[in-house]
Amino acid sequence: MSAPTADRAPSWYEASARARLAALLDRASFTEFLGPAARETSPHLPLFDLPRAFDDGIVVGRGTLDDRPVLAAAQEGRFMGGAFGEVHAAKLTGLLRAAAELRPAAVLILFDTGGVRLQEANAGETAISEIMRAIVEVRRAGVPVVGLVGGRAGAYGGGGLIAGTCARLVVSEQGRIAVSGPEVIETNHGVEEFDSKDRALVWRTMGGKHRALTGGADAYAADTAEAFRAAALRLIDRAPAFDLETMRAEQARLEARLERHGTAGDAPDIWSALGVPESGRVSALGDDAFAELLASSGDSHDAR
Amino acid sequence: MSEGETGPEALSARRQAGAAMADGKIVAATEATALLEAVIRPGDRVCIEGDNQKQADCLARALAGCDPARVNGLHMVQSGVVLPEHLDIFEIGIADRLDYSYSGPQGARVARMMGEGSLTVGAVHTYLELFARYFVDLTPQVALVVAVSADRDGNLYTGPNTEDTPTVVEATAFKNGLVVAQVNEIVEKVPRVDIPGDRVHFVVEADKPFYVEPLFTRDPGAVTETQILMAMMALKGIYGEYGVTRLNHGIGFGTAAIELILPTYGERLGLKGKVASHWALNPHPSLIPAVESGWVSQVHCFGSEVGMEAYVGARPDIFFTGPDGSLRSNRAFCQTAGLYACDMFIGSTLQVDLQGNSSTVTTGRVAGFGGAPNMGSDPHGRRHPSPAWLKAAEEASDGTDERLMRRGRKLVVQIVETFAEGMAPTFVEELDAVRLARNAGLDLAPVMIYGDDVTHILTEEGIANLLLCRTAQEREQAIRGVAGYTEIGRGRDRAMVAQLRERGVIRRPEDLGIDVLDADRSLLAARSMKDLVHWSGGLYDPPARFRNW
Amino acid sequence: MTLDEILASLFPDGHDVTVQDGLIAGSGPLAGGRATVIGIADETTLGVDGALRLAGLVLDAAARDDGDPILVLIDSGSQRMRRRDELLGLNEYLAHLAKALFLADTRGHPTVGMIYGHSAAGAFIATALATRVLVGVPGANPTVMDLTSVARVTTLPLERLEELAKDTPVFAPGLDNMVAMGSVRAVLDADAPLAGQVASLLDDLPRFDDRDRLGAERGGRTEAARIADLVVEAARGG
Amino acid sequence: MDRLQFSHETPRALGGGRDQAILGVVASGNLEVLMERVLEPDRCEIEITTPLGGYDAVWEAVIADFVERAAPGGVRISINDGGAQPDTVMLRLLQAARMMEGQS
Repeated sequence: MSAPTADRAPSWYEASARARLAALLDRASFTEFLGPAARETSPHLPLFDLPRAFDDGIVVGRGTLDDRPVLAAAQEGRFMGGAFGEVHAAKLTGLLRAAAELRPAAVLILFDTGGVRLQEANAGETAISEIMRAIVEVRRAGVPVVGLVGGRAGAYGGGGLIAGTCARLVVSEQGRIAVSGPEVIETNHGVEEFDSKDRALVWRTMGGKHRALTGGADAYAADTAEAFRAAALRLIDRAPAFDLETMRAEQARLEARLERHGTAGDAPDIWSALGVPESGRVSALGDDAFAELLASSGDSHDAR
Repeated sequence: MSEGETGPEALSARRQAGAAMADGKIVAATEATALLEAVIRPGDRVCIEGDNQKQADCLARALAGCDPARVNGLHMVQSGVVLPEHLDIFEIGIADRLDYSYSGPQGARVARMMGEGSLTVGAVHTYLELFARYFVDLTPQVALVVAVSADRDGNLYTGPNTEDTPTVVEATAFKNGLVVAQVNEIVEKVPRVDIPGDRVHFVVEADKPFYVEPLFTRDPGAVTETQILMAMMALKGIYGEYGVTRLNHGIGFGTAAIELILPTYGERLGLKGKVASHWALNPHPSLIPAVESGWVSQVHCFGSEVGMEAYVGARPDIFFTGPDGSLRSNRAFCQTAGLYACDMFIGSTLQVDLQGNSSTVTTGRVAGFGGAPNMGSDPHGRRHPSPAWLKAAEEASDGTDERLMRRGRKLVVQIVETFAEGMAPTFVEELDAVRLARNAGLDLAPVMIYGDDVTHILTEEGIANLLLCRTAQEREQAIRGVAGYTEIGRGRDRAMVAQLRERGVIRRPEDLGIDVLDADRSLLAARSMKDLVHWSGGLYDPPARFRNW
Repeated sequence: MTLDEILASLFPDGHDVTVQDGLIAGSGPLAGGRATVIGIADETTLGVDGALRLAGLVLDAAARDDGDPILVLIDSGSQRMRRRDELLGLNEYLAHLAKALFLADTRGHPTVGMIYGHSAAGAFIATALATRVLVGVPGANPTVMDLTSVARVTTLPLERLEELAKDTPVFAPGLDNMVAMGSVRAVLDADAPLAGQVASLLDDLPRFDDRDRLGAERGGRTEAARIADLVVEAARGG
Repeated sequence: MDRLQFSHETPRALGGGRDQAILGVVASGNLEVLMERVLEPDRCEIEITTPLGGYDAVWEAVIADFVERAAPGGVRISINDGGAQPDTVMLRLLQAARMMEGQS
């Protein structure tokens, strides 16, 4: 194990939405659309006596990645858990509709969300569907949509479904992708079903390493903007088309997963079945060691 | 109390009564309540082991299960009131009097029960003070202690969490008292004898391993920029200024931030080897980067910390370890070390008044103090000099005294943010503790650290050096001058505060050459729990609730 | 309306639609072709197994060149909130089902959703909301979040939320509110034959996703379309 | 939600070349600060939305100290507060001012 040093690159997990975009894209290349000065805030939060954010928790705009034009969106997981409210979601929908028309080299979605904002639940839920449909349209136009998951809030609820609609996904160890949150499962089916306070359990069930190993994500990145950038660059040229062939392959991929792992009790059982040696140690592996492991094992994930 | 209950005959009567439940010394967990009903007599003084860390939880449950018709009127003497059972026994009528030291999680219930009269508290002590009374006027007739394992002769292995056990057993067993130990397992041969078997009369094999609270684990991910700023001020304005090598830290995020910037900011200040090398401290995970960067020479511990076992075992050059390879902690010795051998205590509190008195007791919550009042006091029995100790005294002197007759001063630093969560001001006109004492008719307000022991108050606004204050008025304005935007702070005499600042009594970040905007999380040698694991070479194994991997 | 009543009204000449483990599957003659029918009955929750089975049926239909429509009938719970489903990657399974429906639609198989009972959360997004046009049957009660749960999470008193719910379609449960959002295009007439009503829907399909526009017109979701347009405009400029 | 407004005269304009800066996030114990260079160079206006009522005097004192320290002339400052403590407010204001003073 390499000795840690005191001076390291900033953490993706800790960074703000704006800081992530600034570090991910080419230096000073980002231009925000409908920025904070436009003050397009949620009209609904005041009904609940909740404070608003000038950008409603999402930053959208254009920039370049290795000199290629991209459209990008970043959610701010610390504001209302990065949840999809009406304005927040519409900014992403608009960005995607623009992408279908303008055909940039890629669309990058920097997830950091607990799902639908429940104070605006009907608008948020409908918008999840609008976003998913818009992603499909972008992909049909031949533009890869790449999701990056490594924020505090992960990609939960509708965010998990949107992630599953992207052509490619990058995830870090800290990143979580799921539909139902640990607390929700525990509330509905008891602590025996899922102990939400057992964070090791949370991460091995929903976390980045598990998703990367089982094909729920296509690339694994260390917790830095540099690593996410490198992974995004690798993936945008290898995004699958959105067509019958891809969808049939995904059907086969997901069927195989159910068949192979449908009775697994816990993540390490699945990892063992995937040929991971010492699966009990996966959680403890450093980023480099895990990337090596991933290169030699793990499930196929081409079709999505 | 009759003499008979404290004499040797009483002990043999208790042992005989308990023998029916035992196979030799060994008692099954299912028989624990029956055992306690047999050996404990009404009115006994009983010590149940448990502090802010490990708990004799199986025996606590067994005691709470006793029939109050048989076991009643107990006087409980114990370090910590932590488990619900510790208070249940007062509600059921098994016990009626309590002398203790710490009650973190049960603080609110203690306050309520005191108010209702269902609980009579003798006093809230510091740990060392309570231990002392075990040997003078609060000697237990029965002690219920906890260890990792025992052999059939009753030899106990306490593992890294030795903590209070030797003290409690010493006070009980050598004064005709009966000692019952709960252990996780009975073994052929214990890895290390922490308590000799002839001091242990019964051993209960617990139904599950005893509980230990990871009280000293602070997630670096939750350290704020304000805490980092305060840590920078502490290092530059106090550690460096006085050359503090021997010290104790409290458990708050403020001191965790200091530990985490030693290898970064401390290094930059050139303080490595000059400060913070010898510690009376639990094995804080947040100290790992400093240990690994060569800052720390040695650490003696009150107790252990969950998940630190393998790491501590791998660093016998730093920590006190036994031949079995695990930590040997001892609360009484470490408290003594903190009192007499340390030049500085730095820790947090909930309220500070205009004289600098502090307390963690707030309305509706009697938390107790643990070791802080002992750590945070100037020991008049100290006789050995050190540069930091002498410099502090020199600052406090007006220069007219005889230098060779000058007693040194321990540095006692309160590191507090001016507002706590929910905008509760830290600085107040009157401590809630005083109000509580008045309302409850107590003889003494539960003050954690008295103002005359405090040498520095450090907030995000600056450092108030109380050693340099010459009058009560200066002292009050020095405190107001770092009290930020609290009412106390806004009530400052601006002119006088400016004067104090000129004299260096108050020092702002800029006076110390610290740019507020440099207080950044990138200064933390570890920013996450995972970073700490990396620093430890994979040896630190944090509890599940602190993980995000 | 019950599922049987709906099927009878949709396919007066008969059908082969069955329900197994809460999943609806089959087909029936509709608008001159043969509609594929999938769906969820009896407020069943949707987990990995169900989502994959339904997606398989949709992809089979999508592969054909007949241009026949796909009907999605929904009376579901939410997504299945179980450890096993999340371990296996429920988000991928639900997204896969939604994508299958989108794909079928782009391949000339118009997708029509019909909510006739309950639905919520991930199950709703993966099925009914993933159709080209979604309609409701009177009595349907989609619930994104029930008010008790909202009260628990927001710590606002239930009475206050019930009061708010009366004129705040953006969060309150119920079919009318989803109509106001634009996500449910219309509520069908339970007394008229459904076959004809669905046939006219198929004759007049929206050509793009206009749900935000409908929401604005209906006053239930006033911001979404405007904001999306502003972003598109900004992206075009410069 | 409480809304507070303050207006200050400043001896000079805030330096630097940026027209706008946004910093911080609306979260528990935190806040976001938006600065826009849109006013006369000797004016500074501040608008605050906060969920915690009853701290007007604290806000007034913090803002006055900040204006004295940074002389943010020409800048309109808008704050969405998530219940931040005064030191955090001051820190964000100083950080935002430093951002404005940077290159455009």
